[in-house]
Amino acid sequence: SSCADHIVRIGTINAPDTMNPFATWGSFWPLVFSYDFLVGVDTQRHSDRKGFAKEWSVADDKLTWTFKTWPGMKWSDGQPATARDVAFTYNYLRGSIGKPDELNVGWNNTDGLKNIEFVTAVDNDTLQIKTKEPSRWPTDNTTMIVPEHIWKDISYADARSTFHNDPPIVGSGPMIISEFQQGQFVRFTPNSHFRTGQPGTAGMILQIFATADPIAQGLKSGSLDYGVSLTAAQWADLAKDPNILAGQSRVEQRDFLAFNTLSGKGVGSTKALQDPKFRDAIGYAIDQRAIVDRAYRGHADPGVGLAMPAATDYYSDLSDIKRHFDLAEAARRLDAAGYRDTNGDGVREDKDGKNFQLELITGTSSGTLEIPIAAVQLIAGWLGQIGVPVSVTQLDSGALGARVASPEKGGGGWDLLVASTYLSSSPHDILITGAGNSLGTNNRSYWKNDKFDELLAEVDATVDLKKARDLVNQAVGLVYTEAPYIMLCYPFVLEAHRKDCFQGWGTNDAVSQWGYFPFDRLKPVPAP
Amino acid sequence: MTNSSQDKAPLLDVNCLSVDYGLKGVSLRAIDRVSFALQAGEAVGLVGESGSGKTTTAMAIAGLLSPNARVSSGEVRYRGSRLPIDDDAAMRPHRWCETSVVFQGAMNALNPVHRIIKQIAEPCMLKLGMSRGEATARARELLGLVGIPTDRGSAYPHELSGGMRQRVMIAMALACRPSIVIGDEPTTALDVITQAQILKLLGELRSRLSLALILITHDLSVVAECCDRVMIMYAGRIVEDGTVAEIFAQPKHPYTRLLIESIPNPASGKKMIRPIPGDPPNLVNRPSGCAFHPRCPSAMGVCGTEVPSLDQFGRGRVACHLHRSSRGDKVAVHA
Amino acid sequence: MPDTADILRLESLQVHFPIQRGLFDRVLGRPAGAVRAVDGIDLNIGRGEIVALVGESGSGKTTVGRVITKLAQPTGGRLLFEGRNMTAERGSSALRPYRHRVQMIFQDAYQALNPRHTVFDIVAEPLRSLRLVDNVTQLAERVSKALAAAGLNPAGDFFSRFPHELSGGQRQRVVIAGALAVKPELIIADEPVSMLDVSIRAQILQVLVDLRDKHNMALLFITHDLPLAWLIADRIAVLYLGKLVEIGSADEITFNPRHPYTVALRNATPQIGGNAGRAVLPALQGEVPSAARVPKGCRFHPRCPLTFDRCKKEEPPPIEVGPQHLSACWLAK
Amino acid sequence: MSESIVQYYPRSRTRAIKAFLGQFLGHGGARLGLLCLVFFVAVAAVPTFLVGPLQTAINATGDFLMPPSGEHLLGTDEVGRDVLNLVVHGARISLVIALLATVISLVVGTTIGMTAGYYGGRVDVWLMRLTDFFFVMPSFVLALVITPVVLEVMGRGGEILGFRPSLFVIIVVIGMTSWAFVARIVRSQTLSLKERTFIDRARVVGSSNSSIMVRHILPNLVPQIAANGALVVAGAIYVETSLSFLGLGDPLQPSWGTLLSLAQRAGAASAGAWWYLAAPGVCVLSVSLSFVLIGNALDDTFNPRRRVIP
Amino acid sequence: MSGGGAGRHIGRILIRAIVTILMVAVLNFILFRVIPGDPAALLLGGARTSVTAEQMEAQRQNWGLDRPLFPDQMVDYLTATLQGDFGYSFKFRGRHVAELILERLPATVVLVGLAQFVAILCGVMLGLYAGWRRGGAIDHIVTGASLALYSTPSFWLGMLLVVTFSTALGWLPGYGAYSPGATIGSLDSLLDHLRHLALPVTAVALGLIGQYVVVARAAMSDVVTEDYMVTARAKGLTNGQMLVRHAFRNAMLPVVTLITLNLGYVVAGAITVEAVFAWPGIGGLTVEALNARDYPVLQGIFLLLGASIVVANLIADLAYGLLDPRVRQ
Ligand SMILES: Nc1ncnc2c1ncn2[C@@H]1O[C@H](COP(=O)(O)OP(=O)(O)OP(=O)(O)O)[C@@H](O)[C@H]1O
Ligand SMILES: Nc1ncnc2c1ncn2[C@@H]1O[C@H](COP(=O)(O)OP(=O)(O)OP(=O)(O)O)[C@@H](O)[C@H]1O
Ligand SMILES: [Mg+2]
Ligand SMILES: [Mg+2]
Repeated sequence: SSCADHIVRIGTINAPDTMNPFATWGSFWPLVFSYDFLVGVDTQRHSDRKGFAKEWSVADDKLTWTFKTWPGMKWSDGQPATARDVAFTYNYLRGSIGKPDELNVGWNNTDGLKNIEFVTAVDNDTLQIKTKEPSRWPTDNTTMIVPEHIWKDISYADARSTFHNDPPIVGSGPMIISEFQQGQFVRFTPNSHFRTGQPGTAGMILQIFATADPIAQGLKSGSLDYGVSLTAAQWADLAKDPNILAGQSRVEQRDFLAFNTLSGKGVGSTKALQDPKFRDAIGYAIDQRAIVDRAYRGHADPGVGLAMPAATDYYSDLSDIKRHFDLAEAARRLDAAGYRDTNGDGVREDKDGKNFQLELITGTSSGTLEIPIAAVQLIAGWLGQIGVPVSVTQLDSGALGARVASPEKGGGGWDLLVASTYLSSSPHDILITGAGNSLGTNNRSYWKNDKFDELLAEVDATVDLKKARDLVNQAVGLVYTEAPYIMLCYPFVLEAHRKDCFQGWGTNDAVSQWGYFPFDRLKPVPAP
Repeated sequence: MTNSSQDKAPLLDVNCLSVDYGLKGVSLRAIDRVSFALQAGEAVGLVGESGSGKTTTAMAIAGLLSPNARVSSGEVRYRGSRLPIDDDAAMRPHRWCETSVVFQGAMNALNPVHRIIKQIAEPCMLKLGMSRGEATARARELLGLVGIPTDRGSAYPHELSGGMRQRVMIAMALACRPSIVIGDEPTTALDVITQAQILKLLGELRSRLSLALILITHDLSVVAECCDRVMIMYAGRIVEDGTVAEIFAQPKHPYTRLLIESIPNPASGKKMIRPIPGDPPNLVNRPSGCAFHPRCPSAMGVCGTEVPSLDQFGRGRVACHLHRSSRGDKVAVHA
Repeated sequence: MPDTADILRLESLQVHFPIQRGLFDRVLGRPAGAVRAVDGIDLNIGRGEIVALVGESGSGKTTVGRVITKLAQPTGGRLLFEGRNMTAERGSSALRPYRHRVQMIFQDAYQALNPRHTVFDIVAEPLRSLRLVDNVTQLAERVSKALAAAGLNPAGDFFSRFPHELSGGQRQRVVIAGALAVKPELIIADEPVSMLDVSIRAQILQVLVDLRDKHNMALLFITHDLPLAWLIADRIAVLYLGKLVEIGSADEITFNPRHPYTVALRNATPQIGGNAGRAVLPALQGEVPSAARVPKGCRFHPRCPLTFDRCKKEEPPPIEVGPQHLSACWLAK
Repeated sequence: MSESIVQYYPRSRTRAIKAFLGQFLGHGGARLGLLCLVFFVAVAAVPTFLVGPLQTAINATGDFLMPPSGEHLLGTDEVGRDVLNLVVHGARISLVIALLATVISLVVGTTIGMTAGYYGGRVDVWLMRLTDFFFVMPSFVLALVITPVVLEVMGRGGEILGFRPSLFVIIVVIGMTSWAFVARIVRSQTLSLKERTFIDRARVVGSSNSSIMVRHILPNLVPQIAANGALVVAGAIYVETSLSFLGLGDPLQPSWGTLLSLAQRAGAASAGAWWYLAAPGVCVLSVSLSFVLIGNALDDTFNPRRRVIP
Repeated sequence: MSGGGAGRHIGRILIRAIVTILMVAVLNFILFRVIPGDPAALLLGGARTSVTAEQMEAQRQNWGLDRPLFPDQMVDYLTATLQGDFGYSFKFRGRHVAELILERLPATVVLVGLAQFVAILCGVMLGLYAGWRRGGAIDHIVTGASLALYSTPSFWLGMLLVVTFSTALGWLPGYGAYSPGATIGSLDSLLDHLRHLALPVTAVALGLIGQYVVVARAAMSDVVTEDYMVTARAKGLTNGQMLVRHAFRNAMLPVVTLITLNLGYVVAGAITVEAVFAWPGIGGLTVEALNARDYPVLQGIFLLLGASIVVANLIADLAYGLLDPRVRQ
């Protein structure tokens, strides 16, 4: 067991597909244990966490960034890890822009690199990035820095598909992927060249499961040390175990209800979905508090705007324009907007005189943290009560993906969507959910608003935090009033770890969802 | 006690045997107080229409009654000692060594997945304790006896024609040198020529091995070929019993007479169709009195009320009120 | 013979069933074989005549009957009905007029009745499918007439019975009634009594003879029982391995058989009155050869007690040996 | 005369049916199965009367995942809904799915099997290859692939017979993927029936192919179809449950299968909420078992070889 | 019987098998082409990225998706399949389908194979005995229990097993094939593997036992009514001799067919049971591939299923021919 061999055992339900970060979105865990970001999210949030860069600064022109990497840092194979590797990684991506094999299919992708003037390594320890427009991208991006000596000969075509990056891989993180059994487990060995010294544990196993049951089970029986993506029921059960510490933390996930705002073009069932007044009225029929309490058993923050509480810099409770739950109000607003029940059958008609019958689609596994079906039941219930009947179709993720694709790609045949996004807390990622150039991808409601797109462009070009916060606030407010989305909640990650074999888990917000912390600093509990 | 004119002790003595079949509450009397004796080496035909109880009689003698059958009266004695016909385990040593049976549908009566030689040899090994080699040799010999080339021994039943299968059955029945062979309609499914061959074979074997043969059939002319004595059954009872010559020359029971008349006989030269009127009796609800009286052309008043007993008449026996008056030496049948 | 014009004529009728060849046979180029079930038969049946077709099992009797009733397609020869060539007629509607006039009584009465139909349905089926009646009253009338004609009285008692509620003889009579209902001019009776108890046989035969007498119906009576054929038929045709070996009047065939096979058949029949005249020839040996491997020359020669050289090489043609008495044996003359 | 026909029919049919029922009901398994089935059908008929309206997250009456108690006889689920309420309401959907799917599969299977068997030759060869394919593909796996596709292609909401159309998709898919078994049995039965003399007789008396199939062959297939139909029902329940279990059910109209899948998703197994797993599972088991028992009894009743000869 | 008879029998069976596999392949092809969704888009990572039209087109050409479905793509697919090339996975970028499947196959084969073994051993014996003693107390118990097992969804049984033996009692591991981090190959890991096998094997086997009992019992109770059993009784054989020498082999005929047919499903596995026990087998792969619309992998799995079941059918037919001389003709 773990106490004997000092190997940390982790359970997860996300199955990695390939160890190549340029080819996949799906392998964040385990790759994140082996590769560093230049700066990334965690580093900016926690002073004790660092990435590839030791320190950084931005010049007064707000365009030129200088990063200092750790002196004497080495890759896991003993080769020096320098600023040149960072420059290589970014330029490798940049070089693919516009090519047929542009590297835009994986975690490491070309997003945001168009705005880069250059990336150069001034010397082994110094990196300079210059952007065309001011942008926080250089610190916010989460590109995994890969060693030049491994990747320099990989063609773009291979990098985006067939290059497996077979273990043992060469990385700079604390734990190096040494074995990958697809669908079963990933084995890690400690990186003896890790910049703060070899981790105190003897390695890690990432055990892959299809559901959270085995994880909860494993935690209880002691065959796992850490587990995440637990259900509320399991969490409550585990919390009672004296050997286990169950915790929850805010993450960037947003669970939302989206309206198909392209419905006028013949893809949704009614034009009413296009009408902000209709959507606004629906907003009054959704009780976020109840959703959090009943469907999430309290393990979430109630939904408000696009910005999630985890994005502490940008979150706002929008108290000035916030809708409150009131079915009567919703009904009144629907009446006022012209969606009445004229024939008295208890179902409202749209402006074409057709009875409402909205189709709500949702996934069976919707994102990292599953959306409980109870949330959908609640929504369908409330809408039904105000005379807008809803039928629910639950789709597997493949089918869901095809259905919510942009209409050009054959998607769009739905009215309401309950789904979630999990992007970073950068202003760009917060707002991309409403971006006119992301229809069918990040923008699930197909909503397009020129004012919003302008604001987004401006945020992208803003480095100053306060100004950015202002712009984000405006944009979030705009989305809130236009209501292409109704935010349901921001669910917490439910996690638990055993206390008996390892120490150093930290306290609140124990396990990072954005990096390898605290797995770099765990130590075996000394034998009594 | 029935006594044939011979004074030898009979090989088999069936005494007042009745068998009932239990059928969901109702009980059906399939044979009713059947009594007869069989001498060693004698060939007896058991004739009667379908359902008259021929098979039941035979199975009772062989101790092979089906589980829902019950022997409600009478006994069967073999060489003077009582046979435990309703005790399956106790009957086992008797079976095949003393009494063997040739069943009608040889296709179904042979195990489809074993070679015929093995099936013939099986009782030799199990009952006579022969070694495999001895048993196989014996089986070869038996195949030769019934006129099947010994090299066909490795054939499976389905590879043989109906006649050959029937011969295999006969060979099998002879395996343990029994003293009684019961042929339950061994030729009914066969065409005339094959039928003739089988009957001839049975007749030959009987005289060569001095077997007692009980031949069951519903066709009187079959019996005429190869039996010494005939018993006619009707509705579970023996209605007439006599030598072949006597019965054909002078049938006493009206049923026997009608049966003989219904056989087309070119030798007689007269093209006459003589049906037996009416339908076969219903055994659950059997007619009162003589079971044949509703169909009998010479039925009298007494026939509908009184069951005629099977009495000695001349050299044979008959159960008919017509022959009651003229009978001279009546011997009680019932115990 | 009653009528001069024949109602049915078979001219060198032939039915060969192909033997299925397997993959390996085909790969190895083995020739396709055939079961020569019927191998060239000439036979005519006059109006109101009863012809018996006699032969042992597998000789092709049923196949002949099936060809006449259009259940099997001949591979050669012709089938003429009142001089009209019916060989190629097919399809249930095209055959309807023919079906109206030719009917069949099947060998196994247990099998020939659908266990889920009532007697009424069974007898009414031909009337309905041949569209011979206009309304229910007419239908019921004809059904009860047919049942009565087949000796099932009172007909109404049987209407709603299922086959399993009938005795074997009654079942066979229902089959007959079904055939009679359409008032056919020719009936093929395929071993109509061989499955029946002796005591019921005669009843059925009586019904058949009565039909001929009353309605001048022709009958092809298929059996393997020579005395039975003698009893009922005007003429007897003896079939061996798909070929007619002897044909003649019932008395001729029975009392003056000229083909060794016919003699063997007669000998094989158990007889009550002793075995007069049975010792003429020794009994047959061996089994019927398979119709897939018909012997060369006279097809009976491997089993024939009188066989000589010629028999092995040449197949004897039918030779006239008496008035209307043909025998296909080199020794017949 | 025609009156007498009319008179005779019912008497004799009734007699036949009575005899059949007598024998069938003499079977202990059949009685148990029927009883159980009647119980579930009754429950499915009036669920609201028995346990009130279907509970959803909105009108849930209990706390989260409470073990059985006086108030909630079968405990509650992870949203606080009464499991008894869910199970009772699930009965109707589960039964409807099972029965309709079975009807579809019986109709398709019988048609294809009978056509193949009756016409033989090329028709037979191709139909049987098709059947082989569906036979070879585990129907559950096929349904697994087809269901999401059809659900995706399928249009909007609305109701058919009070059920969501997506439910019917599942029904059709289950039906269409489970007929091969029936087709095989029907074909082999047809092949032997075809050789029966009464079919020849029907031809000789001038019946057409279609009328022979409908009037002669089909009625004789009924026992086989009925006996095996029961197995198909059990199979359909199983497939539906498995599909739901893998998340392809309809979460708003919980069938027993969907309930099991919800239980699994909520982590009932690892949280020790046995009641949440046991209740729908026992229902699935009981209904399947009663159909299997009935099928078994039908088989015994119809199979003449196992019948005591009267 | 002649060699030609047996040859014809085998030949017919072989042709059937080949035709069926071909049909599986063709229907496979059609099935996965009519499914909505552009494979090119899937190849490019689904709806998650913004891909240009040119990239899409290039991708199509690259994978030959721009050519007509019929006959070009179909012929390509069939020829590739016949050459044993099942293509590359969409989801597991660039990995050979065959490789993926082979990786998962052992786990499933071990699980279902072991379960089959146990089930055959217990189920057939119990079933034959129940049929032999039809109507007796043991028959009633065995039949009742096996009908119940037969109607129990095996995954549900699995869940109950987990709740009981893993969650509540903690005796056996409820999930996975090995403890996390086990080094495969050592004796310890073998024991560990066996402990992990216990519950899933039980779940699969219990369902199968029901099936075997039902079939074996029916077969045996048919056999005991056969005429040749009367013959055997008439021969004076003891009950034991009748059972062993006459009833057993005849009763095994349908059972052997079922066994061989079920062996085909060793590969198909028990998708739902695998899901319950997080078993890393073909079942899990199927579900993953389905969620990711990984058509090449699904096609591969289907073909494997089809082929294995066809092969099992083939063996069943041949075995039947060996056991039952009547079929050889
Ligand atoms: N196992 C049984 N259970 C119930 N009734 C039976 C059983 N066997 C025979 N019978 C009935 O007993 C009666 C006599 O049957 P048995 O078989 O002895 O007649 P049979 O003369 O041999 O007739 P067949 O010529 O048809 O063989 C018949 O009415 C039959 O239905
Ligand atoms: N459909 C068929 N396919 C192949 N061979 C057939 C077919 N029908 C009959 N035969 C063969 O043709 C020969 C003649 O058969 P047929 O049934 O006509 O004989 P039969 O004289 O009526 O015999 P039985 O007295 O047994 O009824 C037999 O060898 C039989 O096996
Ligand atoms: Mg009998
Ligand atoms: Mg015939």
